[in-house]
Amino acid sequence: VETYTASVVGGTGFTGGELLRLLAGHPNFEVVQATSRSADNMTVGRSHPNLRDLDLRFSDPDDLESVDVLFSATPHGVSMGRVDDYFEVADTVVDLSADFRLPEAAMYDEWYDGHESPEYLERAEYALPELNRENLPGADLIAGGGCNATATILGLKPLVDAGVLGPDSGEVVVDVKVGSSEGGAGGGAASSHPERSGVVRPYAPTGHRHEAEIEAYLGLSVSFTVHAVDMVRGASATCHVFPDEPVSKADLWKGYRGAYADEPFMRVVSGGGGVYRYPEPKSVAGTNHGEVGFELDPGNRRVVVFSAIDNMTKGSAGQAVHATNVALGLPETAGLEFGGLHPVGSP
Amino acid sequence: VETYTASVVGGTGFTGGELLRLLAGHPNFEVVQATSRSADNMTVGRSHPNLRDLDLRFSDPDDLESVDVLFSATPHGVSMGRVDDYFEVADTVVDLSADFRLPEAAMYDEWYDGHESPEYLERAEYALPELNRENLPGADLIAGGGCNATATILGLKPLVDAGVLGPDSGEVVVDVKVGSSEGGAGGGAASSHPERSGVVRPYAPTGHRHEAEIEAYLGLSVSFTVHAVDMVRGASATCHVFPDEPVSKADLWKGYRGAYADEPFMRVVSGGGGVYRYPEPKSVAGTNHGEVGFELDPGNRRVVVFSAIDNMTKGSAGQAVHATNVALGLPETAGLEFGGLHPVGSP
Amino acid sequence: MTTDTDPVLAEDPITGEEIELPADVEVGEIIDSPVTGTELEVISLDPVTLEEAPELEEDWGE
Repeated sequence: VETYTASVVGGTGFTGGELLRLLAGHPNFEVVQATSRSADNMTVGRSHPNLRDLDLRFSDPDDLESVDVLFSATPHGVSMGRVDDYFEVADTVVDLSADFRLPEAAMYDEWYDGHESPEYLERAEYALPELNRENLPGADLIAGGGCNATATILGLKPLVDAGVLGPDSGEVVVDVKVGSSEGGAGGGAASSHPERSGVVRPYAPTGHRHEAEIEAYLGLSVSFTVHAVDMVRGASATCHVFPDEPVSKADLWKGYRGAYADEPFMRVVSGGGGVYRYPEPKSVAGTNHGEVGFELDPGNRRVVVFSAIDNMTKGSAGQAVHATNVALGLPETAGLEFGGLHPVGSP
Repeated sequence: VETYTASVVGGTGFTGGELLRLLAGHPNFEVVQATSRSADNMTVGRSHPNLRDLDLRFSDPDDLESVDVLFSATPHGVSMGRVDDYFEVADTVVDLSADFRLPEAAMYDEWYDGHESPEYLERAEYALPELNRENLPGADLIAGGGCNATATILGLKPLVDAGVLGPDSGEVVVDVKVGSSEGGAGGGAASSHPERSGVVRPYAPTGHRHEAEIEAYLGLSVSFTVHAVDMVRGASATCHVFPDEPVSKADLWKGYRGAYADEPFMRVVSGGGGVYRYPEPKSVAGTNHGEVGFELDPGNRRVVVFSAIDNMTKGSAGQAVHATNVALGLPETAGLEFGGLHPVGSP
Repeated sequence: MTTDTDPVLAEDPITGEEIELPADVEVGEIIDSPVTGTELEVISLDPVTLEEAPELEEDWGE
């Protein structure tokens, strides 16, 4: 069995913890280092109770050990400053922040605070395999997609591929609902439990960063709004689109099944029976699955597309491991087979 | 002090319970009857723990007592068949179902299962005072607005009044998030706690009934989608609109403050500081308040409007009592002064 | 005759309306507008001029 050594930089955050969970359970990986400034020398299990069996203590991010693959789960702006150090110790670098996610430096000037090492942008490959699989084999710098953009791209890609939507389509409205893990583990009054339970809180009334990412990879200009709702994990994107030509349910099924029938992690869920008739974060919580579905609204010449993922897995750590499996030529679903729980509480 | 006698038909449901709560606490009302087939002769407090102090037992809906005002909190299709009986015992009838909500019988053929007493539609007045105040004094048949339509109308009315939106505007997308009380107290697997906690579940992917009501009262054709989220009470409507002419923040503030500065129950909440920067069901839970706010998205020529209400109060029982206060010439806020709680759990 | 505890008048930069501010307001102070709730920064005194405070940088996470 081929095994690779891996390290996780930024191991105490939610995303870092998920990477450690997936990699520790992955047949082809051995986790040799997890770094943290705040919890240096503490056990990983102290931060992540589901990892108490992992015999590993956090170490200082300034003494990086050499590994085959380094995963960086740090906030925006960190890995763009450390990427040279990363490549000194690792053959492959997988970054889960936005630092290498957008293709051009100019976009970082507009939507972030510029870029410290723009020369790496050309070399970076966008992680989402459902969109970029052919460019991943052998890639040595992989950039994880943003979770909101991931949910939206997975929902709308089949319509773009089928020519139903294009750059000059009418309005594309994307209304996203996300859990509290998306705000990261950051503190602050707004994310305290008393203030956060039972919210439907506009979190990003207009979402330029997500729009820039979606436009870069789908060629669609979208109008984006994000709300925080009462979940910890999960992202649900509802896309309201108005195709120029009328489209039928048969076209939609053909487009979505055509796009995803062979994708190991994608499910088309649309108007079937039972309780879970459309895509829902509960159905995919903890898994690397994505659920997409649609409803036709002829009266308004509208198609409503639903797309649900777990922002911690399909939206970040799972997508990073999936892309790394493809980059290293490993089985795509290796380490990513968990199918979720039912019944399950708030994800 | 002028007092009126009141009865509530359908007293065991959530809406019936809220009506009993508001009327029992109202200085100008005395609740003399609450009917229920299923809980006949049981105390009201058995169904509604917050009403254990109310010395009243449910009685049979076929022995209606004569009262000044009869409130009907029955499912759709009941009061249209009983309205003659109601008027035999009451001077004013306030119906909280959809039975007298739409202005024309043809709309009931299209969106419901026809209408048993269409002759009453002309006489019925739409309850929402912020929209229909001048027609309420002396009205003797009042029809409560639907909660999703109420949230949407309150959010968009200022833009229609200011001429920013009109019948031939571009797409108007309304993406609503609601709590579980909206589905009423009905059972079924889908509304069991294990299946309902932590949902972001498309509940009405396309919402024709709501669209018909909004079109009838705002003259706007909208594209509607409703999701159930993890709340019990609360409705939050996010409206994505694309005005033909550019609009400024000053125009928006002028329009919204102009529409609502003198409205006792409306608050304009838009981009201020603190945790609750935009309208939110938590901020209005249990109150008859409505919060509206907006954000300008020039890049997409879009205005995003947020509107949050409590579907149990502003969206039904509170709106009914508010309209009745206006109809009887009582102080508008009588019995509706509760200002909500903070901190508060999931509404 | 204004005393130093009388509220100060200034123009709300968003709606142009005249708003009352606490008398002891200082340059650089952030206050929320009584009209819009928006956070405003005191740019100068005499006359008191206000500007929209820099947009709260949302923690976008992901």
